Amino acid sequence: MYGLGILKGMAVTLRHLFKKPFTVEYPEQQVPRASRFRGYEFVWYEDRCTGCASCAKFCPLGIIRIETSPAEDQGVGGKYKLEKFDIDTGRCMFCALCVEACPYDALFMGSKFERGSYSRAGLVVHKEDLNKGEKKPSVYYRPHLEAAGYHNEKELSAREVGRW
Amino acid sequence: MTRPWQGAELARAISGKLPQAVVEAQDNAVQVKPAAMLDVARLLRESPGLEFDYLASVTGVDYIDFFEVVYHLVSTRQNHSCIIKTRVLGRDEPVVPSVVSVWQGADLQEREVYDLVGIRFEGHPNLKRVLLWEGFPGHPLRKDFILDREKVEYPYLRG
Amino acid sequence: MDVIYNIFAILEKGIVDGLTPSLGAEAALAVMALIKVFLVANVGLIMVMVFIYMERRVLGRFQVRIGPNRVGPGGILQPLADAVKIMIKEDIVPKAADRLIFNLAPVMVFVPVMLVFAVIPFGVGMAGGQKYYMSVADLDIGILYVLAVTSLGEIAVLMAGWSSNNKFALFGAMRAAAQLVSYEVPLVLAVVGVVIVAGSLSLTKIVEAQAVPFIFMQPLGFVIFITAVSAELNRTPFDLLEAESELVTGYHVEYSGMKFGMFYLAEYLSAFAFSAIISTLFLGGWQGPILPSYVWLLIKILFVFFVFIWVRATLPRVRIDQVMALAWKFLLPLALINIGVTAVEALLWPTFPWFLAPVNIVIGVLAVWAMAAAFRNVWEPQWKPARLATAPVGG
Amino acid sequence: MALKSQPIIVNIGPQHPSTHGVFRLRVAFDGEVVQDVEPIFGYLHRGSEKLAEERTYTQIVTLTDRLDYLASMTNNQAYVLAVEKLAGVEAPERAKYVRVLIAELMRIASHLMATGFFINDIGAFATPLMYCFREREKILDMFEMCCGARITYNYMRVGGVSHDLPEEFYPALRSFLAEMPARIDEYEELLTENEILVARTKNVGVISPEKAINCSISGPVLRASGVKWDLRKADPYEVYDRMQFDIPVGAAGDCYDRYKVRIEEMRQSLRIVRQCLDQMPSGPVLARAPSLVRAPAGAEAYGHIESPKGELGFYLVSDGGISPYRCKIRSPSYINLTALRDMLLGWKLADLIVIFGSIDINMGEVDR
Repeated sequence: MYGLGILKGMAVTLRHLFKKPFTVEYPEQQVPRASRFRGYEFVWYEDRCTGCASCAKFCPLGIIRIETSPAEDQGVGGKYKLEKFDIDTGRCMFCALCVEACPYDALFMGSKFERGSYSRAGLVVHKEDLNKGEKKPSVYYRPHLEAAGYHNEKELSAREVGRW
Repeated sequence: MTRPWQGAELARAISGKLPQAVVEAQDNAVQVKPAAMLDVARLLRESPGLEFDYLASVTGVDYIDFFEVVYHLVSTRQNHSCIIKTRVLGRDEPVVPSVVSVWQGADLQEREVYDLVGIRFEGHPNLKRVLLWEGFPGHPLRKDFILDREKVEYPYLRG
Repeated sequence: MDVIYNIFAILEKGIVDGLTPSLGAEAALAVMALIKVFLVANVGLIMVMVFIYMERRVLGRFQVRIGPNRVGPGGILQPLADAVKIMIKEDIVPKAADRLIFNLAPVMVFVPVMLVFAVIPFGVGMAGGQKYYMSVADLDIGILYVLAVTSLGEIAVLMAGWSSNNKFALFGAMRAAAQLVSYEVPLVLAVVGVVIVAGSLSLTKIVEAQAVPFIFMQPLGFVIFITAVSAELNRTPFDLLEAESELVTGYHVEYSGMKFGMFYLAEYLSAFAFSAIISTLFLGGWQGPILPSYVWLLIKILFVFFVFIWVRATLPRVRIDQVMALAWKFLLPLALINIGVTAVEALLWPTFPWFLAPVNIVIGVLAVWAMAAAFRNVWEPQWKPARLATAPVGG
Repeated sequence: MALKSQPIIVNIGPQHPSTHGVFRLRVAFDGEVVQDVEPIFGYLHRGSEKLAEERTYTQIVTLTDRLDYLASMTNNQAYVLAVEKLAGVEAPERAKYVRVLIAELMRIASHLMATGFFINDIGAFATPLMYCFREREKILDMFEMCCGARITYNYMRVGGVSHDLPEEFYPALRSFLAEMPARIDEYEELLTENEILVARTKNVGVISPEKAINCSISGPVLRASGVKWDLRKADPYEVYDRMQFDIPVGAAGDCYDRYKVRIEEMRQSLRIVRQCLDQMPSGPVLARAPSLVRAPAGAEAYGHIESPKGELGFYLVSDGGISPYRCKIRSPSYINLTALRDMLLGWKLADLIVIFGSIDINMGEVDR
């Protein structure tokens, strides 16, 4: 009979009326995030960073600003003294090429996404903010963390986070 | 698997009908004279054995000394493909005949090439800028293009 | 118990009797009428909030999401929050609008809907051995009045669309002119069947005539009426006047703030009014066992509105020519069949005994089936584009 | 005396609920009948081709994410294949399987969105759209497990993919594969036989196969016209030659066929995903290639794939440097609009929205 298709469709919607909604009520609940989740808060370890600026070179947008000065200890395994390490997250597209570029496991993607700001300037993450920030790195492009089964539940120190 | 035509092979096929058209046969492409482009297009589309009925892509490339327009052609019936190129020398007013009358699919693609590279397609029914607005200075995909922010007039920002 | 069942009747009798000595009988009735008007108007507006809340929540559940749940417990204060938001919004009048008509339209759309509530019987009660109907005015020509008054709303829609000086609004208004006027015809003809069976135009008499609810006595009439009503209310699948995805919001696209609020209010108010009328005409009105009469009517109204929401959650919109075809080529013949059948029955069995209900259901199903099969060719045509380009897009 | 009438000129878009982004149509209406149409593009033009000339081959992957943002993975794949052709890099076997698997999941996600929004354009109040979103969400969750992002993945690399699939991916994929066929049946039950949908879409916006080929239309729109042309079969890339699947084709080339083709393609994609999962070898997922890819000077390559919207091609020219000399994007959404005018003329306003929705364009890809 012509018109049955409509009734079939109405039966489908009626079935859905009694299903549990799949909504996640955001501020109270959060969607579980994968361990590789590329979050907003970059995790950076000053102790591990040598100031080589690989991340800045690999960034497609050029939003990482690094200023260094020669440190006292300039021997083998030495490093630059970091004056500035700014990431303009307002323009960041979270491609994580900087994380892939970092040879010293100093820069990680974060595991959260709630760093709003009322101004563009507020979105620029400075060295101090990075030092103060929560050190719960994402395992993105860090297979050794992934192999250890880390799922951004606890803070990691500069020692624990690297391959060596 | 789509069979790509070798340049020499295709050049022979074209020269058989249009002896003056081919400039050079490259390994996988044939370079033809811009003036003969429309005839070559008709030939490629209509002659049996070639039947390139599908124009996959039209690209304009700025090689500084010359502009090159690249046509990627596919035959959906024979499942083979070929690449036709045509070069125009001179930077002021590069003109290539439009192939819209042969493949309608060239319509928007030629407009895009005109817009971004600045090659004019003779005989195009509606050759206007597509992605940029009328009055935009220059053609951005030319190698000598420098965006002078002062000069650009943004029509949509006016009151 | 008796008090709860007859509370409104007892109150009415009490007030009228109490005022009569001091004011005189006529003045007491007038005061009573004013009190009723006040009550009905406010009940209507509160019900609008209930409807808005219900629509959003139920629609949410149909779409496996939750719906508004932030304001108040379970989101129950959401309509209030919406109302506050709408009232404090800036009221924008387009520069090129026809200001007088533009400002008049929201009022015009609101008034006719409000007038409908005058005749809807919300219940019945006994007080002092006397029967009181819970309606502002129990008109003898109640249903005729309803049909006359509601058709005024179309003028307001046309005014809004025309005066906005917006092309989308104009499209919406022109569609309204075509659609709403067309659907008046099957709407009225469907009511004729009910009137024949009930033998009266008065809504209270129609309710009292429903020993068997008229949805069984007049199944065909019910189908026609509810289809025509959803077109009159411009609810999906006939929401061409607003047509979110085509006309943005159609005739009220230029309205903002409280003027938009008036349209929104009127839309749900008329949904309430028509749900009440459908309940009254076809579902037995206030009649029902155990529960008080006014509760029964409320339950029926909410059920009818639930059906509207359900349809909205399922069906896509039809095109304007299909809407018109549905009215003139499907509903109108069906309505005529219905009147014919009912008239013959009225001649043969003037009392309309119960056994006519199954007969009418069978006739209804057969008629719909036959008409639908014939209508398929109209609805699903080998339609060709009307005409090809003649003029280029102007400068 | 004949009455003189003027067409009404209406701007549909750039801000309009049904233009799928910032697209503008200048339409001349006679009553409700479309007399003439002029599409206007460019509101989302970001100059991707120009930007690509100043970025390294790896960095351009992030630009391709932003072309068709509903099918970023297939964009990555098309670009990466073109660069591999240009630079002569061969991806490892496992990487090819991973790419195909991911690309087919992406196709399902994109077709879900296309179907949902198409029905929304017809006027169903978001219900099918919500159901489609629910399933797309599962796919996005899986992508998040692979590469940490939900929309802009930046997952594929020249010579493979950036990461292997994680352990948690497989159970999620298996449960998705188990549940999805029933979901597709549910959409069909809700929509396919719905008389209103059929009446609105059958015989609407017909485009003949000859016209479709001549207009360089590709993807589901071409196949709905009855042309059995799918690059996965016609010119198999990666491991599609080892996969068993059918190409659904329509008969009439109307909006209804486009909808049906998309629904059927989702089923076929599920088949391919299952086969990928069974056949997938172990091994590395990234070829040993320098992180700064270089191609020989003067090399040029045209890599194309069957993206959810149609033939997505990248034409790259190298001058021997670390970034391409010219990067042309042959975007299916853009070229599918060639026949828009022919499809729309003579139809009503409501049909215009339906036809436009059935082409399934994405403004990120149209304007690049």
